[in-house]
Amino acid sequence: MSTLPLQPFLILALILFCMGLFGALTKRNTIIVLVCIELMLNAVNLNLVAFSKYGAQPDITGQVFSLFSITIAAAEVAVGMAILIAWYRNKNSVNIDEVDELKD
Amino acid sequence: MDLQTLQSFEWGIMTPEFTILIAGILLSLLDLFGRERWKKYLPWLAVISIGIAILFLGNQAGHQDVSILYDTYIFDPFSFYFKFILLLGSFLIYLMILSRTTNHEIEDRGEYVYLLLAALLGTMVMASSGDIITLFVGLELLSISSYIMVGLRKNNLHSNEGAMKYVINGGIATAFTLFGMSYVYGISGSTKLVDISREMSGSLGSGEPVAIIGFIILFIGLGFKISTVPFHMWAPDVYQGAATPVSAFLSVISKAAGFMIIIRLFWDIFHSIGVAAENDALFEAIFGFVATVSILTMVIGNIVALRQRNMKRLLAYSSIGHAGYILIPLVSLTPMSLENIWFYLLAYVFMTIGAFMVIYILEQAKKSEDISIFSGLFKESPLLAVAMTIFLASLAGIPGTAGFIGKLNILIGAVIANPAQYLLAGIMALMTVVSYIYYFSIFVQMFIREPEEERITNISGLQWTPLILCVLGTIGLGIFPFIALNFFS
Amino acid sequence: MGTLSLLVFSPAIGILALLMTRNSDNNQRTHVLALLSSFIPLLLSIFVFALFQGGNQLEERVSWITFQVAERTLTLDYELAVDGFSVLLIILTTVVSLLAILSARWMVNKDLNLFFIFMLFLEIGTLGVFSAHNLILFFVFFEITLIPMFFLIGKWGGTDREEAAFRYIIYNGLGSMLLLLAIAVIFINVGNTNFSVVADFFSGGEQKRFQAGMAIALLLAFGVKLPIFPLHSWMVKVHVHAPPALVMIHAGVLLKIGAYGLIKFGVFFFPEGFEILAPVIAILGLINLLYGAFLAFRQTELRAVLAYSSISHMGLILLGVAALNEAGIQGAIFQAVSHGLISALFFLLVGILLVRTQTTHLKRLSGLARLTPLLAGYFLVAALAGLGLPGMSGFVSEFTVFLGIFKTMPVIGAIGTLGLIMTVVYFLRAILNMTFGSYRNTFGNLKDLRTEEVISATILLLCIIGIGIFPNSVALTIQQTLETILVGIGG
Amino acid sequence: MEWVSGLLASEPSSSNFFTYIFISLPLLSVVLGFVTYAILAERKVLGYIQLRYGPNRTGGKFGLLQTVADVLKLLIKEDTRPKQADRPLFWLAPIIAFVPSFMVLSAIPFTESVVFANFGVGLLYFIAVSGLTTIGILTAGWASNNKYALMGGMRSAAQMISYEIPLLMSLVGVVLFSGSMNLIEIVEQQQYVPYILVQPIGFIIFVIAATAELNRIPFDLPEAESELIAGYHVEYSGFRFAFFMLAEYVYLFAMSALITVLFLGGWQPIPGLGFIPDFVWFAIKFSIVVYMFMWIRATWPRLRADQLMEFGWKILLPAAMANIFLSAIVKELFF
Amino acid sequence: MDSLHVYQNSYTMIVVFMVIAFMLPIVALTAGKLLRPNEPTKAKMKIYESGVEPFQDARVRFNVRYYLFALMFVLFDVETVFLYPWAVAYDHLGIFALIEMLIFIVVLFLGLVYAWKKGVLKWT
Repeated sequence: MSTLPLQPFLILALILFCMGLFGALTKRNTIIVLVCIELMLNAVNLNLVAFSKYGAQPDITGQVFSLFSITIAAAEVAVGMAILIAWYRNKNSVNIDEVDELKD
Repeated sequence: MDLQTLQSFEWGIMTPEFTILIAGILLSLLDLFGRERWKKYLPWLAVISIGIAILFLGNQAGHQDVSILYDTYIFDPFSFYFKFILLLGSFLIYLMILSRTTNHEIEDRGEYVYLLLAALLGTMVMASSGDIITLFVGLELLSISSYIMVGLRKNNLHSNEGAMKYVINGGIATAFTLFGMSYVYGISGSTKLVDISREMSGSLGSGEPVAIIGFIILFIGLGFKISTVPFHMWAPDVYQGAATPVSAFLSVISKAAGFMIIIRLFWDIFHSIGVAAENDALFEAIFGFVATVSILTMVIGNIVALRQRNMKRLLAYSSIGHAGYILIPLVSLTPMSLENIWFYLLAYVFMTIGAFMVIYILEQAKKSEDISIFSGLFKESPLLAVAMTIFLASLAGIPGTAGFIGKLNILIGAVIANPAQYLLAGIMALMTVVSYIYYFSIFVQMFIREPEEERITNISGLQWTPLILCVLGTIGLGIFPFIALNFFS
Repeated sequence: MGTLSLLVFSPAIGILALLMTRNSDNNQRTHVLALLSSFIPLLLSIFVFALFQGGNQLEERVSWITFQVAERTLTLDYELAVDGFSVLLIILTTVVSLLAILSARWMVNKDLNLFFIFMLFLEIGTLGVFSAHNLILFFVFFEITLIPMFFLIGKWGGTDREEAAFRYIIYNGLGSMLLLLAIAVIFINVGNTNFSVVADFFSGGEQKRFQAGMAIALLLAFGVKLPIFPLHSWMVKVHVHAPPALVMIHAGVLLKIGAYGLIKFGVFFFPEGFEILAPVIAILGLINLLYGAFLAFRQTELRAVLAYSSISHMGLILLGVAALNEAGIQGAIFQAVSHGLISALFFLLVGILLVRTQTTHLKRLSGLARLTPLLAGYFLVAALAGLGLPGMSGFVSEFTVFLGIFKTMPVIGAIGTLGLIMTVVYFLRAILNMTFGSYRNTFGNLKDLRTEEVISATILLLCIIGIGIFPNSVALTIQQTLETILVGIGG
Repeated sequence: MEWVSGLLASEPSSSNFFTYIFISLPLLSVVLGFVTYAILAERKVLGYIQLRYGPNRTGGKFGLLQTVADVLKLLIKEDTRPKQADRPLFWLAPIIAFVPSFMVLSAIPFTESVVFANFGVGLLYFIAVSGLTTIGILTAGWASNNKYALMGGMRSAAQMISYEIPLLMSLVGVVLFSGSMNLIEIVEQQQYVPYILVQPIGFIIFVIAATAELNRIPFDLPEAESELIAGYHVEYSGFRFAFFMLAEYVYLFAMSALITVLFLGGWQPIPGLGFIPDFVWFAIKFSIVVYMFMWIRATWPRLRADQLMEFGWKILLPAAMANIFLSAIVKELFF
Repeated sequence: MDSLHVYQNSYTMIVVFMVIAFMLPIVALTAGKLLRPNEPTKAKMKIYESGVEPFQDARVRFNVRYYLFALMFVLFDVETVFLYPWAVAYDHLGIFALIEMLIFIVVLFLGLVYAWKKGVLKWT
């Protein structure tokens, strides 16, 4: 059990990523969309850590990278929520299909 | 890392970044603790700091290549020239901010001023990074600052919406970028561009499909910043929602930064490899994809621009189209490509900021962004109309302007490439003609239609300054392009 | 600054002067100013003509952009020079521009100042096109003409002016972009875009496929301008809806850029490509000739008749090019110059007529000879020139063209003569109906020609007759240019 | 007890899994016993501090069976559920609140050998998992569909997240000095000097933040009975309510144990008194901490909501940052 | 191998704890269900609102402060995570890490000051 193959991790990450993408593209509730984006980012972290541990050339950089990505994801979500709150106060809704003032 | 190693680094090459960083922090402190009446001088401080940064940067001209902090920060001609564009563009945008006449709700807020600096800092970090982590951090510093800037007009529903769409699209794009980066890291086992390049030039064996997927996903994600298909839909909404200087920033600086990062990743990694290397399939798959994206971007941007009436949306779509043009040199990968992209971006700085400046003036005077603000402009203010004509002519690529030289370079680059990219060149030419239609329809408004009731009042000297600089840049680069081209080489 | 640069940019003086006098509603002063400033290029062009001695003359060169690609150095320079063909067209440009500006005073009723500025701007572009000795420079000036044309059509045109303007810009934009692509391909092959260098480079002439490809590209690019049959719809629109003063320049000079380019780059650079293409060009020319003539016959609007007649006449140029021998090319050049003069005259008259009657509809015009005998007379003379009456320039050019085409493609030549007959028919139908038709006084009192109008019309007419009687004046000028071209096609 | 730690080093197998269950059940009973008597003890301590007796009827003079009786009462009490409540969430909330409180116990080393889980990030694990309880409380507030409950839940969430940061930051000093996040190693580092002496500011901040995390007086705003009736569990009765109480006291247990481990040197004896067994040392220190919490409860008045939040952000957080600053410099200079 | 075993066993232990933690309430609540009476009446199933008939929905809009604090938490919490690896590895890093982290804390503090100045930290 000491050396796990890399593939299961990558496949899991890919599945998570696709789930996140699907959710981000189809969900109506903006908060859920943000959550889905978070899911995609976490899939990335999984990838990075898996590569860092079981990749061709194991190397700590991947874990460092994932720390950065976690932080930045947090900042992004914070900004996203702040904007959502500002929008909510003006519009009284969190449904993304009501984001429709701007269109061609 | 002990003190000695630390001191052995040549920190001097980071002076432009430090200038911007210190200015940003200083501005935020001044904004927090300063008196209310000082606050209108904040943009001046920013202008001065950018000026100083440009001087520092100029001082580095001809400096040999340096890399500090274990190759994460590199100084090379590429970073030098692109930082020049970034600083120049930001300088013009701050002049634009300074020129405001009405007291907009956000423009007196300090965030507006120093977030721009933060975003600029992000782009400069991107320009100099030699490691994908640094690259990513710079990118996100830019993105997150931009999200806030777009949404800064808190009580404006358009602004909220633009910011909302920007964040969501941006978040998805970030995820794509990171996902691609993680594969690239996985294949090469390093985040340093040098190592990645070396790994990619060798035989990847069974890792090749992963590398292809990784790079394509990475490109899709990075395409967000330069608004290429499929991440182009945010641009019109965001440009419309944001305050005009912010739109200009997104359209120029942010886009230039996006190209920078793409060039860093794709040019640095693949140029040295070329088609001759072992990884033909990798190379062809990726550049085939970029070519497809380029075509789609040109076509969609220009075609959809045809039916826009809001000026900022129109410019947004046109900027999508331009992004498609600028991708062509990347696909053709000739020795001229870098020069071509650089020149086009430089030209783009002048013409786009100029156009946004005119819109900004009119928008403040007429409280509208519809194309009809231009009607009869020639009668109201002939000089403004002439300036706009020059910018639009440049955007359309009419000879005598910088835009023409830019397009000419790209076209020649595409034809001279081996194998020649006739299809790309042809579509670019075709789309240029399409773009004539919407650019010229603004001419129709300015010169042929009669003016509406609201008249613009006189235009102040502060407003003229960026305009004149932009006109000089656009015309100057159009007639004497060799100045810039010699500067570059 | 060399003589040619001086010539090309001399209208800028007028533009600056007019910019200074903005806001004055004093049309008289504006007009005089514009007129005076358009004399400068005219005088300079006469000076250039006087200096001209055959071959490429008055060369100027300033280096512009240099590309370093691997070990090759590619250069784009600012280069001007004139040869026999271009010097003729330069004179034509300055003369027609002057006359157009002279007559615009009465034809244009709003923003006269701006109108003249654009006219002078257009003149810069046109002069540049004919003086350029470098493909890129040629293209630059070629594109520059688009902007003033767009405004002139769009702002001062008739009912459908904006649509006409957009059609103009789209068709010509497409043509010019194709041209740009072709130029880019030439450039990367040659490393330079100087006419002489390019011509030398391709004179070895082994790459048949490449030559044919370039020939097709150039034919299409210039075919839009000329225009060749399926690409002509913009041109009719422009003829009908643009202000007549502009159409004088447009039909008189700008359309000739197509012929100029086709002969000077096409045949000159890629003779073998054109040899392959010759039958196609001949057929296209024939179609133009007959189709134009036929449609001209069916039009009820005078300006449309003239538009289709232009198409028909451009067919003759194509036939001349297709002949690919001395007579053919010479005829084509003759036709370019002569048609320039004739259509300028026609549109001068149309403009005069339009000011007086507000219409050029044939059904509403008749019996002008009784009302305005001078105008009617000039119309008649112009029509005679157009249909190629001996003694006028039209005859010389048509005759030469057919001389050429009969030598190489007698069948097509024979069919082509049909076109000449039709030309006679539609011109006479239109003009005679207008001048001598049954008199219906719907216009009240129409004033006959003014002195200035008579002078303008007479100048053009004199040129037409002059060329008709002394064709050698043109033939000698283009002699040397023609010979250089003929070396390539082996005629 | 050596075999417990020996077990940890053995080959992982499914039989281990069941062994673990059997060794964790005693801990569970210890914890439940603790809770039973901690409640009693608290009431007694409060009583004596307030000069009264506290419970003294059931189970003899000291009321030893009082809590047992209370639990039995709760077990057979009718369990009402409001009609408007969100059924699944209402059911789930007490469990969500309880589970993490018990899970965190696995990371705590009670003595050198009584170690359940020994892993490098023990400290982080403790803090991360303990944060989950907030969700349970918020869920309870939301599911009840009661204004007081929701208000209590929101307040609890706001308070917990506000004090989580100083809590985390105050521990950076400890990690800095020990160079590890493994709780066992941290204890071992304190062989001579407990960290309360090295990190006094950190200790104080941690205790304050921990009190707030435990929702205990003076930070018991989420269930402030005089304002919000009973806060987030106002609609809960019977055994569901018991689980909230249980979670609260298990947390008290865990937090006290953590403080013992981090600041008081865990099972390490006071030098010279090494003959006393290590679990006794742990128990003594632990009891002191628990007593301290009760003492605080008895003596402090409750804060106002605004005071609470502003205290956390404006005083505690900067202080925690300064502490990191200071610790780093001290370490650089003296160690 | 030993450390790996400890590692794996430790996580098994966590799972065990989790299972027990879930089992306890489930068992207890099931047992309680058998023992306790269940006679719901309308009044019992009403929401308690200090003896008054409940009115309106409880789930009204909340003070925006809560969200602001939540945002602050998200940021500070994650930034704090950076401090831990630094603290653990402090001995190996040297003076550079000290300076860098001090800068980091100063920036973090600036963020706090910003929020403070902007009035985010004010509860009422």
